[in-house]
Amino acid sequence: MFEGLYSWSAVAPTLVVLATALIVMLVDLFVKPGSRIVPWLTIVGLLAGLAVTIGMWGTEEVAFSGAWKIGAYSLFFYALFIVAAIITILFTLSHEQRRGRFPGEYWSLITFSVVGMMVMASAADLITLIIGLETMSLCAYVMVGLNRNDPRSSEGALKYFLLGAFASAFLLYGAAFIYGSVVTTRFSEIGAFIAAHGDSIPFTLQVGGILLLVGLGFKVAAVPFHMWAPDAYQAAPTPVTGFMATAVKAAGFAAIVKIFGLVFASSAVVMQDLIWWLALLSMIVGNFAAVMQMNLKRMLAYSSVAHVGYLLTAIVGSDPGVSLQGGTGVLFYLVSYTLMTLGAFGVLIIIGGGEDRRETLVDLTGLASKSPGLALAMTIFMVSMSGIPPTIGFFGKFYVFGAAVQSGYTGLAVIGILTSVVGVFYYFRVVVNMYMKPAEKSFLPYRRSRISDITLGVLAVAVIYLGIFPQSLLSLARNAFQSLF
Amino acid sequence: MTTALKLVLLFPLIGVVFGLTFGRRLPEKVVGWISSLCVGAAFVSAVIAVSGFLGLEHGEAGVSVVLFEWIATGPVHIDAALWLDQLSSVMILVVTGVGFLIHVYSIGYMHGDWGFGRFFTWMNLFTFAMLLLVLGDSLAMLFIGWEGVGLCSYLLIGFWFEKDSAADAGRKAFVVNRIGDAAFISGMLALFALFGTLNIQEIIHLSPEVFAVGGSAVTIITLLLFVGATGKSAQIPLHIWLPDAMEGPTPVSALIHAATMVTAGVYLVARMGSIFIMAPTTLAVVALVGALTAIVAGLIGIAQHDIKKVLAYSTVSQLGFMFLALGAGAFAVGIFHLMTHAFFKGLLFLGAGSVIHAMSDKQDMREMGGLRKKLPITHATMVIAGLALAGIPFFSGFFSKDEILYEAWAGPNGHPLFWVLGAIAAVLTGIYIFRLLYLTFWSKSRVPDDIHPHESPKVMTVPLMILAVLAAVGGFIGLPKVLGGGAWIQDFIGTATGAAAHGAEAVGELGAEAAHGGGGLQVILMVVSVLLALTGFWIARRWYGREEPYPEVPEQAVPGLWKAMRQKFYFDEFYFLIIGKPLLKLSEWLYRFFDVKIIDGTVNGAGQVTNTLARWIAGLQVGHVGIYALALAGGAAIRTETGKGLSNG
Amino acid sequence: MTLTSYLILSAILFTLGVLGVLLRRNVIVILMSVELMLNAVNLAMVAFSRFTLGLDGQVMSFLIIAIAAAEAAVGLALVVQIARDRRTVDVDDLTLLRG
Amino acid sequence: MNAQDLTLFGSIWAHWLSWTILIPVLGALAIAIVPKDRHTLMKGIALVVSLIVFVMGIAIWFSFDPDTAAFQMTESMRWIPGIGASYLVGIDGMSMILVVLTAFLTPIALLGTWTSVTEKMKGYTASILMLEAGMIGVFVARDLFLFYIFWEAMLIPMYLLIGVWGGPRRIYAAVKFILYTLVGSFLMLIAILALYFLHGKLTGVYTFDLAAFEQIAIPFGAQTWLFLAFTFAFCIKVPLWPFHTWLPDAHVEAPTFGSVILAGVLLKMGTYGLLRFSLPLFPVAATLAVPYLATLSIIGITYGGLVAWVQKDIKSLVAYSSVAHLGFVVLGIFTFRAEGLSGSMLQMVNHGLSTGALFILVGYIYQRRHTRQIDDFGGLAKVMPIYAAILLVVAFSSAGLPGLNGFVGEFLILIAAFQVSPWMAIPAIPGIIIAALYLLRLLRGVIWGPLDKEENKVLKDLNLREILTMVPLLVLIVMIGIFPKPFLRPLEPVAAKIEKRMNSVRQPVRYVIETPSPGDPESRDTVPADETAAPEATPAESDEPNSAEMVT
Repeated sequence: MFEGLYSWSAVAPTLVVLATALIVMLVDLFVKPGSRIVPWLTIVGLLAGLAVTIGMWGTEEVAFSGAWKIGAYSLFFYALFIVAAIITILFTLSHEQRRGRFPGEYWSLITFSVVGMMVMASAADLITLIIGLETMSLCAYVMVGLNRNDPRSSEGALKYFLLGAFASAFLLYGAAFIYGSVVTTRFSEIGAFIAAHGDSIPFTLQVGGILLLVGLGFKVAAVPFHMWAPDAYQAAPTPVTGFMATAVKAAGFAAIVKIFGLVFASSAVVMQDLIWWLALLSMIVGNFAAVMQMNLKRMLAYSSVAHVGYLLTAIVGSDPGVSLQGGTGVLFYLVSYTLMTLGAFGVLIIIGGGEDRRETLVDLTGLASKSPGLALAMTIFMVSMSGIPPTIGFFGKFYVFGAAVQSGYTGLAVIGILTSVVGVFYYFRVVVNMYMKPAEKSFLPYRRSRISDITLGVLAVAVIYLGIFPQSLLSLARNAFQSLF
Repeated sequence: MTTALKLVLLFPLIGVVFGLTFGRRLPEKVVGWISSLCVGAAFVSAVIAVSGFLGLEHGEAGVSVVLFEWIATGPVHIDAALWLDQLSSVMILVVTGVGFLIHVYSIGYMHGDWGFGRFFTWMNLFTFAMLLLVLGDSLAMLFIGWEGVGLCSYLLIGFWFEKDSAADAGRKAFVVNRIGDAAFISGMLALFALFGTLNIQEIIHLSPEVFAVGGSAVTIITLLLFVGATGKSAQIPLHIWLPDAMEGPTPVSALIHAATMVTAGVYLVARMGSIFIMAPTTLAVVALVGALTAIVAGLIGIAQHDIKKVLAYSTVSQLGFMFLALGAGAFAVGIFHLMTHAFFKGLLFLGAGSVIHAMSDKQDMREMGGLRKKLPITHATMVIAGLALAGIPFFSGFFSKDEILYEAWAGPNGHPLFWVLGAIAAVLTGIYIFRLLYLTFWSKSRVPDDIHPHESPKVMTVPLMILAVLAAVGGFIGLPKVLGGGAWIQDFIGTATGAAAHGAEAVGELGAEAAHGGGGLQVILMVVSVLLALTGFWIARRWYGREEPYPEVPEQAVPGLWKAMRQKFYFDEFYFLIIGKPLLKLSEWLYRFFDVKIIDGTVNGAGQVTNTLARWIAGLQVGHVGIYALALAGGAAIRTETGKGLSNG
Repeated sequence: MTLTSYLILSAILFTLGVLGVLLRRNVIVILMSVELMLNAVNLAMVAFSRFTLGLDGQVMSFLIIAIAAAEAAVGLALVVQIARDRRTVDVDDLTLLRG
Repeated sequence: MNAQDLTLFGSIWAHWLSWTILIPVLGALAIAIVPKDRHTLMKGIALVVSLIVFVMGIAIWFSFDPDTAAFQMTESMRWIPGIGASYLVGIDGMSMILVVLTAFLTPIALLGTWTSVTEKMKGYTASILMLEAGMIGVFVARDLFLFYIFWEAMLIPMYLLIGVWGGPRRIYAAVKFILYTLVGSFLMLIAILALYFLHGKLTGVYTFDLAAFEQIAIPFGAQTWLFLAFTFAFCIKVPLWPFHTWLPDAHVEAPTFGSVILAGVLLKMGTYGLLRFSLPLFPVAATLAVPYLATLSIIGITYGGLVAWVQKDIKSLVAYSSVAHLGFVVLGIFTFRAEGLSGSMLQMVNHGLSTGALFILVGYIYQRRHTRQIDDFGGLAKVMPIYAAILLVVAFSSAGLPGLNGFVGEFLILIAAFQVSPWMAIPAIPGIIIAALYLLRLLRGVIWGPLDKEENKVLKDLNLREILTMVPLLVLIVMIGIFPKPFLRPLEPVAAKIEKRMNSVRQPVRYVIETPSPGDPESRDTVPADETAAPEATPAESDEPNSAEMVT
């Protein structure tokens, strides 16, 4: 039980990122506000973390007496978090119109939240999970409220915070119940207990699981725990929104897959039933509510709710003992979702001019003629989000719905696919506004930056390329998911 | 001979290609003559082909020339092939012969028209299609020609397309024809389903094995084919297009709407005679429809003032006669009348064209009169044609019409009632044609002062004269046996129409009857029919032989009936009321209500529902953190509850 | 005292906290209600730990205390910011973002 | 030419189909890097690329062996082994003729609309080429996954063509187009997945290879649902009544090029899908669906015609006429008889040619007059005789005049339908009359009648480019009408194969409607109506191609 206690390599990537966060925080004290050194330093640190992550690919390590376990699964998520953070930073960096709009804490907050996520992804114990979750969440609360001049920003942050704390309480209460029922907080032991007892697990454990689902469902914004999401997404500075929509969500799913795709998988019935409902409601509410949104960030918030629905669809009833499809699908979909969402937010950041001045549909009119490249990139991301080939979004959706069909939840898949038609409507409305409507507002100039252009280009190409040749990513995702066993 | 047969088709086609390429560039004369000569060459080829065919040992029924395989897929094999037998021989000779004359005539008639080249191109195309129709060895080939002539008819009726009436008339002709065609196609499909082929000879050959005489299959199929024929041959109830078709140039009326195309229906029934004869019910229907059409069209014809309209209704009426013959089972006689009709009716139209030409495009007979002296050649030829039409002895029409009336009574499928109907129509024929002659030529001149009628140029009158000769003597090839003739044409065609083959017993019986006692009947009927024609003449003379501006005798005598006749018995109005208007209303309704409101409304409604739902769902997002927390807690509670319930159950 | 008693007490506290969050309008009070919920969790943790002879529960409760503190810090900071901007700490007034 | 060249060519030849897909994509990329204002250059690239593809299509046509139903020019590559999807392409007669049609129509349509679009040329030309690639891809894919990718990917350029370069209500039309289509194809995606897992469960092999799916016996229940999902998607695309309402909007609003390709190729994807997937994969369900689909297609024939008749806008007239025409195609498909199937396939080509030509012709006058209302024209034959002549031929081809292409297909379809049951053919026949009604109304309104509008009196007849665009279409229209054999020949083995496939699953109990075959003395004079009600059990083996039966 103690064999992994001293395994430093198991925590190496996390430590690198943690160190980055601390260093950035310290350095920020000594440079003048708005200095470019800080963000670049952050990027370097994160890249180092990424390098370590990649270097460790293929290894499996246990630390902290088995409360911490890394393998392909964790490393996969590490890479995802770090890449999302780097892209977010790049976008922020190149479009920070007024220097110092993003205070020095911003960079370290992002990095700290990445640390939290990494902890979540490596958690093999409820305690570890909760530590990671709270680290990540607290950073996120603050980041949402960074727009100190905008009353909406702090309102959104407060809502996010209050509900987050509320949900955390549920999650913790659930953890307490689980602990009380099984007398351990180790995932592996809880899983073994559940597997041994089958459907007749104690009621307290059921309740614990459900409360845990509530807490994690809140983090990923599954209906009906999604209410904070549109407000917080709209309130937050656009780069933060992008980060929250991708990395935070991915971290939530890192935990959900572990707990509900694995630990609670064989307790099947009840949990699956609940997740079924979560998936259904998320797809319906997310897609339908998005139709009404004229604010793009809000629209993308609801769309992210819908995507959570698709992701949950893959988890429903997917028994990893039978098929890896569900888990693999989630991992793949998270990557695809991250790429296209970051891309979309990237476009918003660029046209927002760093000040979030333009974030409604109308602001997009005439973009195609003013800036064809940007419009094309946005089109690619929207097509991908709609799940139309040849984009990664299509393959992701194909795969997660495939998982649902495979586990016999064809009905859910059908409903999901029908709601995604609604999705097509609002995603394509973006295209309509960019290409088919005359510019309604005089288009304010925005700063182009080579960095963001390249980043956007890379994202767009990746979305297409991985849509046509998804095999490599698919193998990675499969290996990652497999490493959980 | 096969080469000659191919050439028959090729020459008009050359004419078409020539017309398409040079029609607008070369001078009128060249275009007109080359086009005409193409048809003339086709005529020569036809003569060669037919004489070649006649020279054959009569072991085989006809000559088949396969051009190429048209459709071959699955069980469907249709060759593009020609079939020359007695029936098609007669037809190609008539089509190319009369066609040639009318082409030549047109050179004069169409002189100066801006669409001169177009006219000849289409006339050539028509000739080609008509030849294909009569030469096709399968119903599919026949149908290609059938629709082809329909197309040309459409184009030529609407030749002066800038006139709304012409453009409308063309469209009407095509659509009404299509109604018949639809039935024709249905019949063809049924035949294919039963026989696995559309080759006419094969069908005829197999029909005794497939059909039972009087069976419902053969009846239905023949009825369908007959409906097709009524469309093309303008029989009630589909006759309404032909009078309107007079909007076309007069040579078109002569060639297409008198001599050739409209007789395609007659040809079709005769061609499929062996099948029709197995369906007595159908034949009765054919005869009745024919007789009825003959009478109705005759009545309408009497009351028309437009010279071409009179002739048009006369054509409808005469086609009715032909169908009467067919219905009586005397297919050969029907074809015989077809041939003589081609001569005299073509001539009448050309004559009318000459008159119209002379009258500076006036067609109203009330403004004519006394043209006998102004247009001597036209007058003479038209009188000959008129006499032939009325059935005055020893003109061509006399022989054929007399035969028809006789067969209507005594034919294989004849009945005295048919004769009575035919007799009535014969009287009407006399009335309208002599009325026409009186009003146009014989009465006092009512020509407006600003018009100075003059005889047409040679290029027009020569064809008139040639046709006049044919109209006068053409009937002698069918001189009945009782008059000492050989009834050569009847026998000749009879072998092809199948009356001889299948109705062998019937024909034999008939022959016997004709030999004994039957001959007496024929003579009696013949005399009666002459009397009928003369009665018609007498009536026309009573009414129109006066020296009055425009005598209105019948108008005053039977005003109600006259008005109905004048208004063509309101067929058009009736159809518009019961078919046209409802259909239009229905279509409008389908579009404006059903398509836009119901179907598209459902589609857009789905969008609306989505929107409403979306508004509703987005409305849940009230912005109040307490409500959010409630949703969260409520969700958790429900979940826990369900969890409990599920774990218990 | 049995485990059940502790758990019932904990449930009551938790419910009170939930009701507080749902019914109170003052952000500060809501925050305190959340703290109450967390303490209910703590109680349950400790009780479980005591009755099942594991130590993890107590570790966890320390952790939760830390979390509560961190949350209070962040939360109060946000409340201060709101109060400064909007001159209100009533959640009924915080509905700029909706729809 | 040395040996190396030969090898190079050989290797290109080995991937010939892939190149036909790839070259347009490369062309689109090339256009992307052309400077923004070089419009002629962009159009030139698009034209040259589409002509290259056309030449490649010609090469396909001539190297194709028309006597076999097997797939030819096949290519097979590993693609996504993780899900068993591979890059499988190949063509049989049906694919071949549609690929060639696509390759043929694209340059024609491009040339025909050479001057009709003047703005945003880069996107326009690139969309055209991407569209072409997508369409060819749909027709050559033999792997369901690959097929689906092309099937949907091609929607985007079409959507943009309608939405960006379309008429006043283009946005509505474009959105309607894409949503309508996606409802169907998303459901098809689920069906593809279900089929995939079903096959996996039955055989242990997870693959999207079409041929593999044909090998398994799909349980009846699953077959029904899968058939419905696939067919629903295809019927929307066709579009079969009552799923057609996207079509008039899309046609009316699309730029001429879009309309031409939409009518010429896109609609064929629906019927192609029915033939390629719905029938062979789910024969039992398809057999049971015959009465329903036949009814819908017959309604479509009549309804489409009647509604076309009262249209005021020429484009929407032609659009509704497409509903009617494709009703015939679907009717032919659901006869399951060789002649009906090959008739349907030929009719797809015919419709592509005639309707494509009609749209180009509408485009010609639209560009001159900027209106498409029939009432705004009249008497054009006077000022535009060449135009009038071409319109005449094309309209009559569309009306199914014998001697032109439309008739051959329609006739074969009707023959087949009648043999299945008179009730399947006879109700469709009024459609022929109605076709005359609306097309003659078009002619009457546009080229005939008095030339009474001042604006029309100065119209110029077609220029050389416009004539040259129409010539190939006219040649084919006449050629298929007179000598359809070369076009039917490659279709025949495919039709025979599908017929065999459908016959193999006929249920043993059927209602014999008509029995007599030539030479059978006992079956004299059987009337369709007489024996409709007489059920007769016949073993499946004794299926004669000539006997007409319908499973009810």
